[in-house]
Amino acid sequence: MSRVIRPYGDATGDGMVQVSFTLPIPHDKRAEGAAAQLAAKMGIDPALVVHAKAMGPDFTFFVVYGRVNHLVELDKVVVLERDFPLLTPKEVNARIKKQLRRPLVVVGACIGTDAHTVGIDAILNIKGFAGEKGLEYYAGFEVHNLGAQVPVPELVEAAGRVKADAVLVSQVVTQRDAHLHNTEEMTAAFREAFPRARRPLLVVGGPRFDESMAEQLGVDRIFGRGTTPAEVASYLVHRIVGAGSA
Amino acid sequence: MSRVIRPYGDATGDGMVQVSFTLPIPHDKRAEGAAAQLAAKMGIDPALVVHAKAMGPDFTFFVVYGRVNHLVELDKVVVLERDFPLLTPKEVNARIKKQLRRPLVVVGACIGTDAHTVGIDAILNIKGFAGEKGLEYYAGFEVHNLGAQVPVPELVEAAGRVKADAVLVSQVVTQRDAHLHNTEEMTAAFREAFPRARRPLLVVGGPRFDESMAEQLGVDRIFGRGTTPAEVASYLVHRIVGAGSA
Amino acid sequence: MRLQLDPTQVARARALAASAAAPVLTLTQQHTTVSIERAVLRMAGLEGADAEGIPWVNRLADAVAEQVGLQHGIALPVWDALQAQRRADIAVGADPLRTLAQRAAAGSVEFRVPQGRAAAAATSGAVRAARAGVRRIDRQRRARERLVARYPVDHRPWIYLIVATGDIHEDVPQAQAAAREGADIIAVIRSTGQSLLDYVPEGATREGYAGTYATQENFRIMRAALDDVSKELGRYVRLTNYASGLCMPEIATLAGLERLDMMLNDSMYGILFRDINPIRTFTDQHFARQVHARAGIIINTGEDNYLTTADAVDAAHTVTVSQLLNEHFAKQAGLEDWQLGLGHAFEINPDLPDSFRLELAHALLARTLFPDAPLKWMPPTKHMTGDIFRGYLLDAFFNLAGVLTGQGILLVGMMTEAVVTPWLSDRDLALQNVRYVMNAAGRLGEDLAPADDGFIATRARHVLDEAVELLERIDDDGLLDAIADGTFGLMRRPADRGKGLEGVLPRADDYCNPVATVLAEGTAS
Amino acid sequence: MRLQLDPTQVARARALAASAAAPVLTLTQQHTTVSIERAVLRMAGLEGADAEGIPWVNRLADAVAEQVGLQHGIALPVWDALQAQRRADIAVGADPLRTLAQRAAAGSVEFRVPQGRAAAAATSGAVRAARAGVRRIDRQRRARERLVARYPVDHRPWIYLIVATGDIHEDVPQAQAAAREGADIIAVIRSTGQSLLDYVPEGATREGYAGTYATQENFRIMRAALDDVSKELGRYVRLTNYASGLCMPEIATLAGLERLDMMLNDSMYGILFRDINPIRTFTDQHFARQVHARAGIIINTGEDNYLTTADAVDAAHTVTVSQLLNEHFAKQAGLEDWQLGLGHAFEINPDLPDSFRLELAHALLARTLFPDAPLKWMPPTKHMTGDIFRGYLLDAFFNLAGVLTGQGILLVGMMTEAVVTPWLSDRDLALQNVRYVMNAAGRLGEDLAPADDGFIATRARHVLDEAVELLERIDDDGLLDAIADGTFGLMRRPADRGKGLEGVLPRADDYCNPVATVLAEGTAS
Ligand code: B12
Ligand code: B12
Ligand SMILES: Cc1ncc(COP(=O)(O)O)c(C=O)c1O
Ligand SMILES: Cc1ncc(COP(=O)(O)O)c(C=O)c1O
Repeated sequence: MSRVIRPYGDATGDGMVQVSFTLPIPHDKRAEGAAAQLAAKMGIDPALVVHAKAMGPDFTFFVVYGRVNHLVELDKVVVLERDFPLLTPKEVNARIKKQLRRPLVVVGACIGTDAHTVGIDAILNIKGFAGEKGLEYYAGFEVHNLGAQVPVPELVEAAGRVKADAVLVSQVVTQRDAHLHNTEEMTAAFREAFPRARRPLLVVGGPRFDESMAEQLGVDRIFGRGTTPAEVASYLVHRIVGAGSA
Repeated sequence: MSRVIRPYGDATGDGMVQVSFTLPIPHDKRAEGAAAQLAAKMGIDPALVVHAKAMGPDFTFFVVYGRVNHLVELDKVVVLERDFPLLTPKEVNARIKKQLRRPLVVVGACIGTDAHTVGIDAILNIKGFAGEKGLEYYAGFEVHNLGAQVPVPELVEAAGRVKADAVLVSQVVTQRDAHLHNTEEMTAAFREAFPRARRPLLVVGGPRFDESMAEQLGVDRIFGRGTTPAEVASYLVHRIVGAGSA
Repeated sequence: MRLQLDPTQVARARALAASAAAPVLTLTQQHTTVSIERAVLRMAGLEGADAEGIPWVNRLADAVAEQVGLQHGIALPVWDALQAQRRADIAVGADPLRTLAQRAAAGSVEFRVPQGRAAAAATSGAVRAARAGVRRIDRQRRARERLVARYPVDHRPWIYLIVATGDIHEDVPQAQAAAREGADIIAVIRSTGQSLLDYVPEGATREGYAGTYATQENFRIMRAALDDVSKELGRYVRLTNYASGLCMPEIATLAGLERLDMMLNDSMYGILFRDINPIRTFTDQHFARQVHARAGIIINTGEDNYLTTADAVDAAHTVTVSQLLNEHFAKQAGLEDWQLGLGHAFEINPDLPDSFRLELAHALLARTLFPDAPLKWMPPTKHMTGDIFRGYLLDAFFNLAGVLTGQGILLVGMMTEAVVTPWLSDRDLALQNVRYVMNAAGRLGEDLAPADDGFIATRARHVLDEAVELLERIDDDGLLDAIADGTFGLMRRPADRGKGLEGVLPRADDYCNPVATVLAEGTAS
Repeated sequence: MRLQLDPTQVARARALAASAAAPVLTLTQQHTTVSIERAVLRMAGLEGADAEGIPWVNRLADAVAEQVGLQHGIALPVWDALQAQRRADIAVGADPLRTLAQRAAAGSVEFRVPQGRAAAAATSGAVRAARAGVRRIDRQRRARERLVARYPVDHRPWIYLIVATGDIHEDVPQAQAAAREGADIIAVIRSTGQSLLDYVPEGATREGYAGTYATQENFRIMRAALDDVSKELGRYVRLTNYASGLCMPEIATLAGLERLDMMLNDSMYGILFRDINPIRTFTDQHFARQVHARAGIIINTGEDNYLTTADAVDAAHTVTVSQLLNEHFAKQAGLEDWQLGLGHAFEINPDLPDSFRLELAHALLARTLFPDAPLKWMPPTKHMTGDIFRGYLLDAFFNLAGVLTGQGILLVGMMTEAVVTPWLSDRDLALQNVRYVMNAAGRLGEDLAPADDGFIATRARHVLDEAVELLERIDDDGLLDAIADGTFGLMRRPADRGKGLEGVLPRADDYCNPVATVLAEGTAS
């Protein structure tokens, strides 16, 4: 496969994309010109402004089609590939039993004002996700799911109390970058409360995270959209129990 | 109003846009990274790849949302504003009668292999468009509508025969830039067949033309999506009959 | 479209709901809460906050609670202290109650629970103050009635749109734009944290997350903006906000005072989805609904939420049970049928065969069970994805189900449901979707006649039967235990836990609530 | 869903269509065309083109026409000349017919119209050659029947998708991708210019505009690619192309030889939308349909096109009239009901109140009038705009109308209809739309029962009445005059004008068409 590709509309290399946006100006010819200008700045040339609709007196909505002149360089794509083996529940339990010789303690929560527990529950609850059972189902894990809207100090306290090996935090609301702010607040609090060596592994997840931002946010790992419990379990074993075979 | 604006998703200045495209690679994490890379090249940062779907083994479709960091500079928007007065049919007829003192002769056609006559008919036929009557309805115009798929030599011949003041050409099919190629072929033929002074006014129209490309294509004027007969009539009077009041 | 239900089964369902609710209603009569007591102060006109943004009602209630407790009702100690303040000739300006709150916050008021004549005097002062507040609510109700008569909305369903920028000054133009595009109802979603705040923030706010704070000033600003646009459009545009949460009674009071038209108010949402203590929620809810009843406000219940955590087919009957409970609680608080925006939702997995017919069955069951209630029909959310095209499609079928089954309030779905809080353009596109469906197929219901033994009718009857079974079980075990067991939305919420429990107080024998007294005197309608 | 129509009115409509068609059918028996004659050569196996790309069939037909004319049929002079060529011991390789064409193009063949025994000999040679071609078509038909039995398609409607890159080698992967996503039928749209070419291009082509040239080789390539994917999917994927145009008889022949499964073939489309001479079109169409009948090919008619130029409500009855005419012409050419993919479309202005119910009325009328025909249901095109979201919505309601009224062939609408020829992702999204509608609401038709005197039934009956009135007028004035007057699609097409007129010839008394002879011997089915 070629290392350099372009978007595909109807033929190889045609570079075609679709874009929509609103500009805060009334709908007239100038607005359409403004839309074309924006499309050009995005690298679309030629840009077809195929739809323009006034939304009240102050806004116009646009749909633009056109050929984008950027190349996608596959060699330069940054991907966080899974860098740990995917284990079955049996293997996970065996590894914990054999190598850790005590249950692996996990604390989970939605922090800040976020009350979307379905995601973290999908990872932790027995019911699980996409046909896979959650971590509570595993003999090797001791799971403390604190639920929704947990203040960070409470989370830190709970993690200390139960001697958590890992803290799993979910963030679903992203408006005004709430998820990023909350995550930063959380990692700062853990850094403050725990000496580096005894700090639990910090894992965040949620559908709108960029998985490559872990370092930037000060967490050990980020899990995005569609994560399954087995991935999380395998990662925890990999990081906490360490390498080795069941 | 500010001279510099940004797209508006949910708040002034948030710069939010939506993009969709297909990449010719199988769906996996790398593909999502490739989509994010393309979005970044389009100036979207942060880019959220909110949807990725395999379309067979070789293609993946993406929907991306994010903040585009370009500014729209309204001062630099190039708009082809109407640079002639919009006249009523009465005024058009009066101006032609008084100043030209003969009917203004118009030849219309869809050229090349294009058979989409609805657009040119909307401008020329009595029935018209959007409640406005077409040029045939005006006493001042003598209209020869040659219909669909007219070869360029036939058009040139007809224009010469009826002593056309203006030639109106419609192009709707744009795949592989058919409309541009056909227009260029047409203008070349007219340049060849007529001395500059006696060359009829060349006007093209169609929903996917960029109205600012007239010079490039060698035509006198381009009319896009949603053109009305009165606009065309007024333009013809302005250019052929000249300035002056009825 | 119509559906035949066995009237005895329907009657049985209602009777079971009433008997399941009865013990809980008794509990609500035996308790008060900090928010109910603060609502009494708000009704009496106490506004504003201290320099740290803590409302005076909280300051005053905290002071009273600390000194004498709130189990007698806040009215007795406060109006007693007001009389003392008057007697002491303290300079009070225009607002003796606020002066009292300021002094109390400074620690310079000593409260007592008045007895005998003092108690009678405090009570009558409090009742007078409460009556002034209730009169203001009555005036707002009449103002609404006048405006509705002048700018009538003569179609159903009403189109309900959400605004959620977090900034009231962005919300206003967006709400007006939405109204111009056809919204009949604007809901200003609240900031994520607010429902767990044990106070109502003050003033115009610009700093919410995924929603804008519900404050009295924001209510005013938005109602005024919508009054302007109602006039412009010749169509009264209703305003909605959220009562549920720790401050339900207060927000309900503010809504009445500022002429909000509808309020999200569910008897169990706070318990299930905010982990608020059950007794607190039921008690607050009853008071809040009494205020809504007086204010002519339509409530919206939250059964739709269950289907975001539980499966929409498996748990369909829990929606029905909850609707019956919400109906009974509402009636007991004085609400009338036209005020019952009972919730349900289009949340069946779209990959399920016949999913649309199942949706029709459920929607029709609700429509048939509550023929006079303006049912609130909620769009798909759980099965929405980042595929905005598919989202737009699902929303179209949601709209179709809504118009075919005659839902009263159509909460407009957004193609970006799984991505962002709605953008301006999302709303515009969503309304276009609604308009097309209503215009093109709005009367298609006339052509629909599901056979009595067909798929749709059979499914609807089956859900009703399951609902009756569940109600029987609840009736046996008690509603609080059912909630503790995860019956609704799969959430387990024991009655002795949850947030705000410390703000629940058993009423003392001399408990006095002047607002309740005034409301009991008779309604304005 | 069902509709009651007055059977006498239905019978009257059919009788009127038959009598309106009769004079035109007579004309088709009195004429031949250059393309019919070239089709005879193609049936006899003449393939290939000269260095300039002019097919040998054209070269040979031109030479014959120039020397002796084609009014006797091409068979007589050509098979006579073949015999002469054999007698002259000219080296012919494997293909005497191609050698003859090459020599004729070089000007070295002298043609005559054989008489008497020579004529009989030429005729029998020609019939033998034609029979070989027809046998090949028969084998393809049996091959199809075997494949359909092995890879059955057991649902209706069949999902019909367009591929139109202009490049057969891009078309193949796109078609296979579409099949994998659920397409039952792939149509390869033709390049814009092709229908006015008076020859069929040769070979694999990569240079079409908004479509790919229909060539024998392209047919083969695509059919082979779809055979592969049929096997992979265990579902026979049908292939469609376009017969209409100046080369209708030839393309129909190639379609039979290469096992295409459906062909666009309308009795009037070429006249109305390509300005092809009416006599040419009717004559070509009759021959082409005889070939389709034998090949077991389903035809698709083009009534949907009328609604792109005329209004879908005002002109609804012209669709019905055209369907009745197409049906009659088809039956006269030997096609059976299951081969009649009569066209109609969802093209009512979506802003019209009750537009969806009107669509249902029209669709149901066609369904009821032609109960055994696999109606071809075309998506919205005229009222599609650059608003792709609205487009996706309209397509959803188109899909819904299609499944509710039991259409046989669902041509999948694209959200980018007003923008570009379909992209890969457009097709994928469009199929997702179809799948959702079929799965979620496919059986909703069971719940629909439009009242006999209701909106839908009344509208359907009204359209039928208008159709009968129009047929009466056509019957009085003559079909050719009606076409000249702009009755269909508002296009005025007089019988003595239009493209390809010079290729229409009155048959001589000794006219001989060996293909017609073989086809008349009896069918393979
Ligand atoms: C269900 C739901 C609710 C339910 C929540 C019930 C509950 N107990 O969780 C209710 C109805 C209560 C609700 C309320 C609100 N919601 Co809500 N809700 C949703 C909805 C429909 C689905 C979310 C969901 O359950 N997804 C399914 C789970 C399984 O997916 P997931 O969360 O992505 O989790 C997966 C991965 O991300 C990952 N993962 C997630 N967390 C973690 C953590 C770890 C450690 C790991 C390893 C992995 C991991 O693994 C999971 C499995 O693969 C979405 C819209 C949508 N369709 O996405 C809106 C949505 C999330 N809600 C939204 C909003 C704004 C709200 C409200 C704030 C609205 C309001 N103002 O009233 C309220 C308040 C909530 C609050 N305070 O947080 C917005 C968020 C917008 C944004 N991007 O900022 C959304 C996107 C809707 C919208 N477009 O407006 N909501
Ligand atoms: C109607 C229609 C047809 C009809 C045409 C009937 C006829 N007699 O015109 C029929 C069914 C025959 C047809 C056939 C085909 N069509 Co067609 N058709 C359309 C359709 C649905 C509407 C076009 C239309 O009538 N618009 C209404 C008129 C009023 O708008 P307009 O053309 O933009 O004209 C306005 C302005 O642009 C301007 N204007 C236009 N011309 C001129 C000229 C002058 C001088 C001036 C001043 C102004 C002016 O003024 C007009 C009034 O405002 C479009 C899809 C769509 N919704 O747009 C596809 C579309 C144009 N067709 C398309 C195609 C590919 C075809 C075919 C080639 C498909 C095939 N391979 O079989 C065939 C062959 C046609 C051919 N040889 O050209 C494509 C073109 C794709 C592209 N961008 O290249 C489209 C976009 C559909 C699609 N997405 O695939 N089509
Ligand atoms: C009945 C009810 N109340 C309140 C809310 C919102 O509550 P919060 O502000 O706690 O998110 C909802 C959510 O949609 C609801 O359905
Ligand atoms: C019956 C019929 N034939 C042919 C065509 C296409 O013809 P052309 O290749 O001339 O565009 C159509 C167009 O959709 C059609 O409906």
